Amino acid sequence: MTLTAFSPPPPGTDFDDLRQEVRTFLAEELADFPPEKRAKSWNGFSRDFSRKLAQRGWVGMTFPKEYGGHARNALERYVVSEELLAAGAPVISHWIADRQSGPLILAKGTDDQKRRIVPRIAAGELCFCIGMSEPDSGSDLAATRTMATEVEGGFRINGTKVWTTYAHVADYMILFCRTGKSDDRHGGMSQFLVDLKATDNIQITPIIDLSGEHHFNQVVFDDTFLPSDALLGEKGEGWSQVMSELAFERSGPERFLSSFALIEELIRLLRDDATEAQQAEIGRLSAHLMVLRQMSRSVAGMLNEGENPSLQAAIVKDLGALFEKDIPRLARSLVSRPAVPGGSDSYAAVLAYTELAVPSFSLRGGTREILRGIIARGLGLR
Amino acid sequence: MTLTAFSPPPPGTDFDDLRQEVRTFLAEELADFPPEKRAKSWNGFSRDFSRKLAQRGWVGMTFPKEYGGHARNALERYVVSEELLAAGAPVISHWIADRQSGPLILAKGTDDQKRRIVPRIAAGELCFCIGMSEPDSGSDLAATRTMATEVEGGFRINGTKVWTTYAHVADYMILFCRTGKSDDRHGGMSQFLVDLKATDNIQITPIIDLSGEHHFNQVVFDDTFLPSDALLGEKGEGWSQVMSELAFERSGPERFLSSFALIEELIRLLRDDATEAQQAEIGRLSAHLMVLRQMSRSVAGMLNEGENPSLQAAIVKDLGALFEKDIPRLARSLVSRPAVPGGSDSYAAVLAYTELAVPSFSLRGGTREILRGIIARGLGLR
Amino acid sequence: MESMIHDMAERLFRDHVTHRMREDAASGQCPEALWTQIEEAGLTMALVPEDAGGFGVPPAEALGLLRIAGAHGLPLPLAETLIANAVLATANMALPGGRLTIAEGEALRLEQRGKRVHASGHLTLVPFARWASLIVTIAVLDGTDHVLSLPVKVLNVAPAQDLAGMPRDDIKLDHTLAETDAVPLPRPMGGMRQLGALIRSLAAAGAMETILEMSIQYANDRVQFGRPIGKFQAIQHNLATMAGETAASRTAAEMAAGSYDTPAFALTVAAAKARAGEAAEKVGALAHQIHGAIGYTQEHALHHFTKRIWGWRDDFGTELDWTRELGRAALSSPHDTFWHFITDSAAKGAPA
Amino acid sequence: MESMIHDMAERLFRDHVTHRMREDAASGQCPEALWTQIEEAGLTMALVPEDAGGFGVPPAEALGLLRIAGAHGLPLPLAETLIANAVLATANMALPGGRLTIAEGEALRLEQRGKRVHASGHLTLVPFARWASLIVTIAVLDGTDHVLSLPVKVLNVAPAQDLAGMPRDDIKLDHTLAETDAVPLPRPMGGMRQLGALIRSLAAAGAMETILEMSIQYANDRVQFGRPIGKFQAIQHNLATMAGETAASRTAAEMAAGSYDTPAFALTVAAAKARAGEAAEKVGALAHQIHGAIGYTQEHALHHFTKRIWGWRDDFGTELDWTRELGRAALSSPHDTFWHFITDSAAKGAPA
Repeated sequence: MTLTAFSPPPPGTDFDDLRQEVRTFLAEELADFPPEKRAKSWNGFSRDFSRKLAQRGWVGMTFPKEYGGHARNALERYVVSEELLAAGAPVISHWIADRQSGPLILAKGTDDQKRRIVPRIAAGELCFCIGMSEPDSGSDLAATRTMATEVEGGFRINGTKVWTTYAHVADYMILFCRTGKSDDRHGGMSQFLVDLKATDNIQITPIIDLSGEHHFNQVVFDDTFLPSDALLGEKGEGWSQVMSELAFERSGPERFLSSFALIEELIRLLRDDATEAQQAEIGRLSAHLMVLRQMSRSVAGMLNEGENPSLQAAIVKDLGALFEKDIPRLARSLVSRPAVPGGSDSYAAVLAYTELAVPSFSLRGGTREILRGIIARGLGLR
Repeated sequence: MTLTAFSPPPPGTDFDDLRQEVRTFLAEELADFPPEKRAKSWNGFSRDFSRKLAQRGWVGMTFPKEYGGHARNALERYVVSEELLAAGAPVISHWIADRQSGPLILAKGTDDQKRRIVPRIAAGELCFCIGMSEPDSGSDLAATRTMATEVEGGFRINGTKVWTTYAHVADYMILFCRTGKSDDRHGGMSQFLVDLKATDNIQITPIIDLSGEHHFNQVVFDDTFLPSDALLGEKGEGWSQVMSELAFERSGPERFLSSFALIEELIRLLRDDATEAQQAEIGRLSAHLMVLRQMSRSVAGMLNEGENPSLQAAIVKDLGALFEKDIPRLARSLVSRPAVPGGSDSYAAVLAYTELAVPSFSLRGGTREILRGIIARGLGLR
Repeated sequence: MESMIHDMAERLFRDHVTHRMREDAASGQCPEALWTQIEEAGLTMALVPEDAGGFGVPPAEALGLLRIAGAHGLPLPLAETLIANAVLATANMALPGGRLTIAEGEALRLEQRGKRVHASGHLTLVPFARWASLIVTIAVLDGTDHVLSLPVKVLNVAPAQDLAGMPRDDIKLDHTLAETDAVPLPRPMGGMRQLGALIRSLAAAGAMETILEMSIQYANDRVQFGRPIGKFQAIQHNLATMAGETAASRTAAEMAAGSYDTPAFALTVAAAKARAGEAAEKVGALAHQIHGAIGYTQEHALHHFTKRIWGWRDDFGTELDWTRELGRAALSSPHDTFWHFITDSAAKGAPA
Repeated sequence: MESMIHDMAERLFRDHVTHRMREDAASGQCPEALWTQIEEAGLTMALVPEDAGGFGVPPAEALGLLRIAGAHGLPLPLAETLIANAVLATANMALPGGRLTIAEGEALRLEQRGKRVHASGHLTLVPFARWASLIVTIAVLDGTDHVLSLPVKVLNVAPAQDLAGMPRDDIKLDHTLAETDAVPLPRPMGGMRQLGALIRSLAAAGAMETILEMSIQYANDRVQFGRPIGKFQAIQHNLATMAGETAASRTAAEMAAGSYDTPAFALTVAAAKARAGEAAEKVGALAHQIHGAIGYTQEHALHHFTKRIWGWRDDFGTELDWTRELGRAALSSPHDTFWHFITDSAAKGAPA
């Protein structure tokens, strides 16, 4: 059964020097960044931080140099990503663009789109959001109803997107919608590049989440006009474009580091005086983390080699989601200290934040049911 | 939502005197009965013990007096049952007859069957087994193939039963098989009372389980003749008879006490010198056990009142199975002491036995999938 | 259990507790009008003896109100007031009416100063303190449990919130109390930590029943991939798990309520609070998994209910506190076997 | 990883390891003929340097044999012999050939008696001792790791079994060893507990891959309620979980194998053994749940495989032992943050 094997990451891919540079940068930039802000993980927003990071060459790392990128490999990018996440740096302003929208535009965009947009992504200047879910679709993308109708010089969009992360501040949205009726459940879908700052008739309203924060939005398109050159990729090919885009989203370190700030807080409390039972639980956590990280780096290595480790990526994400969701329970089993939202005790504040954030972890990039279905098919269940 | 409510057991149903009598009896009878034998829970076999128990009036407790029973209520029987199980007494020789076959015969049997069989059950003399599963049926009873063909003076049986617990020593089998073809998946089934000691052409071969023991058997009927009066209940009503019989099998204390010998061993090790973490885990275990017991007693009380708590019974069994299956993991998380089958260290021996027994727990009375399906329907999922 | 007061409460909460009210309360607004109705219906007095103004129903029935309040997400200190009145009545102290609350007093230092008692120390995580007129607590003076009645208006209340945004305040105490405000308890009734754990266990059981109901409804209604999601086996399993956890929590809470004021209370309440906390974690997580993003939003009732059951885990002892307590008792019990400890710890039913 | 020796081992085991052989071994019968073939193929020497008779392949590749042996349920001490030879070779001691085994020697007391070393104490849970000619262990004398080579024929072996019925014997030691049988290790290579944990982690990963394969096959073939059980969502979830646990175990074991003889070994092997044990529990339980009663019987290969992965949990340190060790290291690490500890603990790849 080599089906579920993970190739070891290629030797010499630790990039210790790069890692050290990133750490030094983060130590300086985030010196006063408190644990309860680090707890937001990749949901923290700072245009300033993203720009500084880009100045160091750490945004668009794998993009070609002609589009402002740095032509580095996926494993170098991996080192930077995991250091940012582990430190709880506020990265959302460039994260989605860097991870998936940039690569999508590079793969499917027109020359003009690439030249116009990608260098600004690599400069850390553009925040992207993804217009995918709808009120009645959820995980079922085939139920998408938002419709683009072809008109003189472009398209008219009508429909509603929900759970659109950071739409209220983003510069662009990658919109997924119908451009035709099709009997095929997956047919007639397309993607558009929507300039949110320059397009009229888009109404963005906040959705407040469990922690009381505004990350999500509802985005209503009301006869919104998009010019022809907003079409991204082939008309009618949206479904397969999205499927390959989702592959970028899976298995990265963001799939198991979402609760990392709580782990650091927990270890801080236990460091000087842990019982054997506490040591054992921290050891178990360490073992899981060491192995998840190795698996995740392995997938990055396989992707870098041009392989298609989609089963492995789904497995890492499934294991990673279980891991990061379990951290508050683990913390509670070791320390009896109440969660206090926004309080002065940083452990209590981070615990409160993380407990309320946990249900959102599985909203990203496919629910557990869908993931497990992918794994089952990959295993050859007929 | 009163759907999932459990009525508190009626007041005054602790029967402390009865409990004390049973404890005194067990302390004497099982004085030299070692933990590794207690670990077998209700799979321990001793005709002698069953007879002695019957002499005290603790077999067939709820049966009518005219059939050798004691006309006591279900909650009194409950007290005796849980004391036997908690002590790991060897009860299998009368257990199945007492729990389900006796009540079935009383409910569906002819006068002759009742008079002939039930008093001997109440005397602790008869061991019953259940001929239900087949090689190709598993949990899907509708796939039953064993066939009874009506012949002069009776029936000819052909087919194979598997996983028949203690068939090799039992006196009677309650056989479930087809007596007709039917388009209805559930139609054409009947039950028979098979005198294993007096019937020819039945071949019983052992199936050795994970712990290397012989509890299970394969039972082959090869043109086996059964007289007409072996039919139990109505011909063609086997399906509904079995469904009501299974209700007796669910939610009893055997649904969460199967690993109890390991719990006692674990507590013996920890008693004098437990860390806070060990205390907490034992406390958690205690909480679960206290609550399961209350729920199980509640179901007994509801049954005693003539209610039909089938949803509650399925819930107790599901929770109980999770609980008892989890005990070896719990033990390992608290104590680092290797499992040694048959060794002189009773903790190590009981751990080894229980770890190998755990997979069999869910073979009894319906798999988790079936149970959860019952619960889902009970909750009103359409 | 047929109960007139349960029916009355059920009607009152169903008609008056709205999603909007719960949202407003979570941002600091006390629903005064509803409180008046609750008090007029006498619910706050359900646990005091009939001659002190109670209904004369068994404690388990009176306490059952708190499960119903939990099921409706009532954002008011009914549970706290019910307990406060019962404790005051037991100590033959005045029952002032209005919203009261309770606090764990184990860490307070009491000293006799002439005829009066001086109390100092911290009261932490006091629910609804800033909405209450009085904080009732139990603390020890010379080895005897004393009931303290602390008028909020003279205290310095530092506001804080629980996970659900409900008031859970901190108070620094250094006060000499009026003679009538510090009275020895004539008989032990469990510390405020136990009584608080009881009310949270009951409320959590009720809230989980509502969450389960909501989730079943949603699974039947919501269509994905062409059929109601409740048809999917994974969703059915999740709902079955939720049902088991909810049923266990209610059974545990009612077992504790049934042994209120009996020797079995200390252990049954420990089991109830621990079991409710464990269940709350699972039930909340599964409910959100079933609902998907929709349940995550402030507009959805689930948002409020899961945050409340999670917040209650931290009130009056965490699971870790209570399981340790129960485990300590189990491991140090004089019984021959663990089994004897388990049977003995069970509620024996309320005394006649 | 393409590997000639892996292919060779795969063919050898596939052709010769039968269910019957595994059953016989579990009741005490050593498959001598297969052993001869294994030894003739040179597999027992895979981890020794080329000049001592090895293949000259990287350690990770040599150790990969043990995963393959695990995948076939090989009932012979190949893993133990491989390690024993590697340790003897490192200490420049004679490699006697034949079946060898290893034992944890941490608890032994060594003392110098003239030119010879006297060893006393217990060796417990020694795998296959009664089938081996030599037990190799590492113990400390005057602060230095010494390799001991103990001829089984002079020892008193008390036979015992693991969960799967495989030999795992106890030995009481009070012997003065020949001069050539107790030799200082020129460089540390991890105690026998670490090396033993490594081989069990690899074997368990292989066995779990086989269990997963069997379970997928069964789920596709077995029809219930009119369709293959692999169509049921609950079964699919179980298989997905098994795949995750199996993949994690293999990754962990290969990470440890990849850091054999490097400073990262101590922590990676701790992670590998702990992770394998945790996975073994889940994978075995789920495989039995999928197979139903059939997998529970002696006639089914699953019976043998699950018992072996469960038995291995107790060899060379339990999960509790290894997680404690790893946790102690994490909590006492001089790193600024836990994250730095995690990145530093990872295997850096074998040295050039």
